Amino acid sequence: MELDNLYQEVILDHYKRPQNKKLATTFDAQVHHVNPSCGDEIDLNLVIKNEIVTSITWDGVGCSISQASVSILTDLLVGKSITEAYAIYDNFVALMQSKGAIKGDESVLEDAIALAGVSKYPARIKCALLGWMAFKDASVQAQAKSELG
Amino acid sequence: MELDNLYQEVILDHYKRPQNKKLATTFDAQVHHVNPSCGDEIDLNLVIKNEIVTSITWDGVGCSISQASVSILTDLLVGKSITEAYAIYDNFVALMQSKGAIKGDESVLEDAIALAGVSKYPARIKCALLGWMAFKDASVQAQAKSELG
Amino acid sequence: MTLDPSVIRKDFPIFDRTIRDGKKLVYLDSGATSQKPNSVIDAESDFYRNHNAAAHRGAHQLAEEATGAIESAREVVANFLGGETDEIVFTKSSTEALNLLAYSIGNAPMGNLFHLKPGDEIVVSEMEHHANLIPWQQLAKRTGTVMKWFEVNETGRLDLSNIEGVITERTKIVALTHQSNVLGTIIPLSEIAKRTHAVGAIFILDACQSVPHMPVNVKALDVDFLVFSGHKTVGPTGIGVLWGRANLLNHLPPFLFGGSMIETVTMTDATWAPAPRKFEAGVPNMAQIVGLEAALNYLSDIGMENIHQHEIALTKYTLDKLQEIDQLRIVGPTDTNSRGSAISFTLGQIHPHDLGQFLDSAGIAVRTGHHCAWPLTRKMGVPATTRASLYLYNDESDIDALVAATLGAQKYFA
Amino acid sequence: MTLDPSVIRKDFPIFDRTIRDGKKLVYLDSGATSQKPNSVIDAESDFYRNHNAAAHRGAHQLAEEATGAIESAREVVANFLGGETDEIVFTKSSTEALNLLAYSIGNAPMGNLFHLKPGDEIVVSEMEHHANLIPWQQLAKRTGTVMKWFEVNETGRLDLSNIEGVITERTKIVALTHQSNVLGTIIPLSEIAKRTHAVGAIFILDACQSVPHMPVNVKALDVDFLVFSGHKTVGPTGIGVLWGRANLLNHLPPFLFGGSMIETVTMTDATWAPAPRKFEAGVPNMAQIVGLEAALNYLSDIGMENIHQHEIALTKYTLDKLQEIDQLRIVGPTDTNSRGSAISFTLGQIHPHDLGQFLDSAGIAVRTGHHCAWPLTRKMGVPATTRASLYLYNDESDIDALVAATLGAQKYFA
Ligand SMILES: Cc1ncc(COP(=O)(O)O)c(C=O)c1O
Ligand SMILES: Cc1ncc(COP(=O)(O)O)c(C=O)c1O
Repeated sequence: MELDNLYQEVILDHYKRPQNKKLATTFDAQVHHVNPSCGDEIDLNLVIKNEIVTSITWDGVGCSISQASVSILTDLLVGKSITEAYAIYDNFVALMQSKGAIKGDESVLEDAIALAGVSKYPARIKCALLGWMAFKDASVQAQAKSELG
Repeated sequence: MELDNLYQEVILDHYKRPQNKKLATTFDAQVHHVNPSCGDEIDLNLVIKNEIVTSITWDGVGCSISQASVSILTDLLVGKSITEAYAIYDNFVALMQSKGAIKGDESVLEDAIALAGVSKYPARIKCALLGWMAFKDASVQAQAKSELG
Repeated sequence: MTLDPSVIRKDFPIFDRTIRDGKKLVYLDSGATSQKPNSVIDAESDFYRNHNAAAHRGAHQLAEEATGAIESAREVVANFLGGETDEIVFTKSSTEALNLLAYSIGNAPMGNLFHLKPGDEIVVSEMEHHANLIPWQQLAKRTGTVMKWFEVNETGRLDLSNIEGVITERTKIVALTHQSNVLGTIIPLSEIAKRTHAVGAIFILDACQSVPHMPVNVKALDVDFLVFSGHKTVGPTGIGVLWGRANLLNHLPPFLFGGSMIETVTMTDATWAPAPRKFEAGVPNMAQIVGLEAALNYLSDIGMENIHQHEIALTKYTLDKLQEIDQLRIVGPTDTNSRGSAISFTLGQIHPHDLGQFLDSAGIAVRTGHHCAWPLTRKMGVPATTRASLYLYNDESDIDALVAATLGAQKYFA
Repeated sequence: MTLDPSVIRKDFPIFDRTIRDGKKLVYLDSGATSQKPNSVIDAESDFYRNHNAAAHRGAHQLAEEATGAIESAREVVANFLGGETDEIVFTKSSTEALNLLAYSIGNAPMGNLFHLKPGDEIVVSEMEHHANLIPWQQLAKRTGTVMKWFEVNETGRLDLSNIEGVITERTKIVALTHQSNVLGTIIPLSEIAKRTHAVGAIFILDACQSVPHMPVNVKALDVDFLVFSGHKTVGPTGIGVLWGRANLLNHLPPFLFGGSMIETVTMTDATWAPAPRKFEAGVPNMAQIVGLEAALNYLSDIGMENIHQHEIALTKYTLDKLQEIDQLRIVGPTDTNSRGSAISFTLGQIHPHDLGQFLDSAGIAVRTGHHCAWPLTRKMGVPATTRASLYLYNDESDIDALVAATLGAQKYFA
């Protein structure tokens, strides 16, 4: 079934058992993002220590794609340096916007590669990117704060 | 030539030798009307004595149809009772809006019957009506004034 | 007379195509936009091919024909709604028509009957589409007026228990949707219009979801303004209609300024043509106006009452079938009393976006999300819904396909 | 490469019809609206037949296709103008686009870079179309700002002798037509844009009469906003374009409020999506957007520079031939320096309306009147003019017909 390319096992697994879905009470930055076309919402808290992403926690409502995507993101980016995290972010965004033209680099994207099928469903790309946009936004805020501090 | 139905001799005559085209200095009502789609303008002065139209004078710029139509109107309505004038007015407006379906009553409209061809040219109907609308407006004002006076 | 969707579908060329590798198109998204019959598509093309010129702006034959075409369309629209020809204003959409009203009212100077002053009140409801909510919010902010609204109860009906507290002597405008695009609810219009006029306020009806689906007569409804969109009425995109009572249109200041809406113009000032012209600045959306005429003629030939009866029967069938599905909750009235054919629902824990995607893979087009009525979805206690919305070309086989695929989705996402 | 109008005319089905009992159509009214090639008509029809659904509002395949169609059109428009995709806003017309700017600027609160305060100045010219004049008059009235303008001299050129007195430190907006729809004059844009930016004001270009006729690149022109209409650009009716610099669009408040332009909505407030979405409320005029894409592709295939050269040559031919006619006065520049193909004239005492009617009886479509630029006709000392306006499908035989019929009219009305 064509649809199985979109809804890979990994995605449904993360959807049913989301990772880090409980907002930590301490954080360097906290953001709230919405997908205005469908109403999906996400809160995301981020901690960056010595240029390393040490914690990403979140809460939200949304479809399997948006929920799985942020869950996968937390698994993938925690422990990475901010530079590494941005490289992965760029890689993921490029994959989403590829209209299926590129396959994505599994060595970089790991589980997030399962979202490759989304790129063929233009209306769902925003779902997959919701958590990633929130992370990017939070990281910029956290870094701005650390520069001030 | 089809166009000759529109530009009857009578019309071109009135256009070249317009009647009563010189604003009288005394009047019961004075109006200014414009045709916003082409910029034609007319000033019209009216005198009504004992329910009789005793003077219609005018000035203005416009196409042959609008100029001839008001010139014909002045010839036709001066000397008529206001009731007769309104009957002629109604007759003329109906002819203009007939899309060529009615011929018009020459015994009522006299020279104004020459404008019958205009009704087949929708964009010109407003030209033919410009002076008539001005007359109607002025007569209403003049009567209102005489009721007050 | 009953209506045969399988015959009607032959008029709509889109049903000749297939979806997702060969599946039959089951189009249940007419609440968002309707499909177009050949007669509408051909009317637009024919205008371009044979009569295209700037209406109201030339003495040549093509310009005469173009003018005649849009003015005859105005008559058809007027007859369709039971209004007068000069009461019909063409806009690009309902959204523009509602914004026209809000901006024009906002432009009314002191002394004009539409003038708003701080403390005046504008009444809407919790079931408004954003297009009939945000323009009023913004007008309220600009003028210092107060927004009030009717609440929606858990069965999806307007709560009129406090109607006298909502519509008061301070109310100047009541702007309501005739039929909710989410719940399908048809509002008790006459009661509200009566109260509105009793306090001397103006009643504006968002008829986007009613004009396409049932007979609507502006005189019988006793409203002051009404808007609807061509594209939801088997008509072209890019065309909407504002109807208003002649005497109100006369007093209402214009909205868009430009060519063809003026009487005189100098470098510093301008005066306006009479309505409807004063509201139609610029070269009109002529081909779309002509297409709308064809659309309304198409619907009239079938008969709005026939369409309405067909939709009631099919809505009943849909509500019954859907409610047999485990964990499916209808969001909105579950019977067909004062109810149209927009049917929203949730399905257990399955997110509407996922359900919609699954249905799509089966060739079924529905809409998911907040349907541009976000405060309403929030009020109904759901983040989003799946909406099936019906029209004259739908039949029971479409609903059977919807039900089967919905059951399939339950298995898939279990 | 030169362009062959007789070949081009084959793409435009309207030239298959005749006028006033069998006469060949000589269409010299493209300044009012252009004719449409088959590829544009077919693109609109094809959208309705095969891809129609509400763009940006559904996860189903048709909605995806509709979204893809209008977003690819946005790219085509951006490339055509040399702008960025997100800088393209679709409107229904230039008139709407200019009103959008005037209302959005009027909506700017204190602190916003577009905010106007009493005493600020808005600059236009005496050769503006009503669509680029009245919206600013009205904005000035609402905000207490002052209208100033460049005058037009007797040769039909903008008088820039006092440019520093017209555009001053108080100037916030300069809104000018690129090419006069009456005189054909092309304005000395770079000099005015430079002065505008030197005083920190915003430059708005009404490109209705330039974008259809010559290469226009927003970066090279150094303007801040630009508008044009689809229907004058061999495109459909009901579609216009606003281009704006990305950073300016970001700061500009929205105009029409409703669906698809929001970020979040509550009963009393709302926040906005990023540009261009925040300026596109409601279901878009999708078929018209797709038709515009086809129109720009059609023009690009022929080449805007080729079209421009063709028009310059034909304008020169027309000016020369017309000036041979006794008592004929060209109202506007009489050479082709900085001049487009709109050619207005008067003919002795013959009223333009009568001349136009005579030309029509010979199958020739021109426009007569004040051409929605009434202050300009007044300034030029004429009550009205006759205007022939040329495009890519016109050739010398059209001009010969115009000249012959004009001479005929002189006899007829002698
Ligand atoms: C210079 C100019 N500006 C603005 C407009 C208005 O364009 P539209 O009527 O397409 O909105 C026109 C054409 O009518 C024009 O020629
Ligand atoms: C109830 C209601 N009001 C207003 C609108 C706005 O209509 P449009 O998008 O055609 O302007 C819609 C549809 O989107 C609607 O369903």
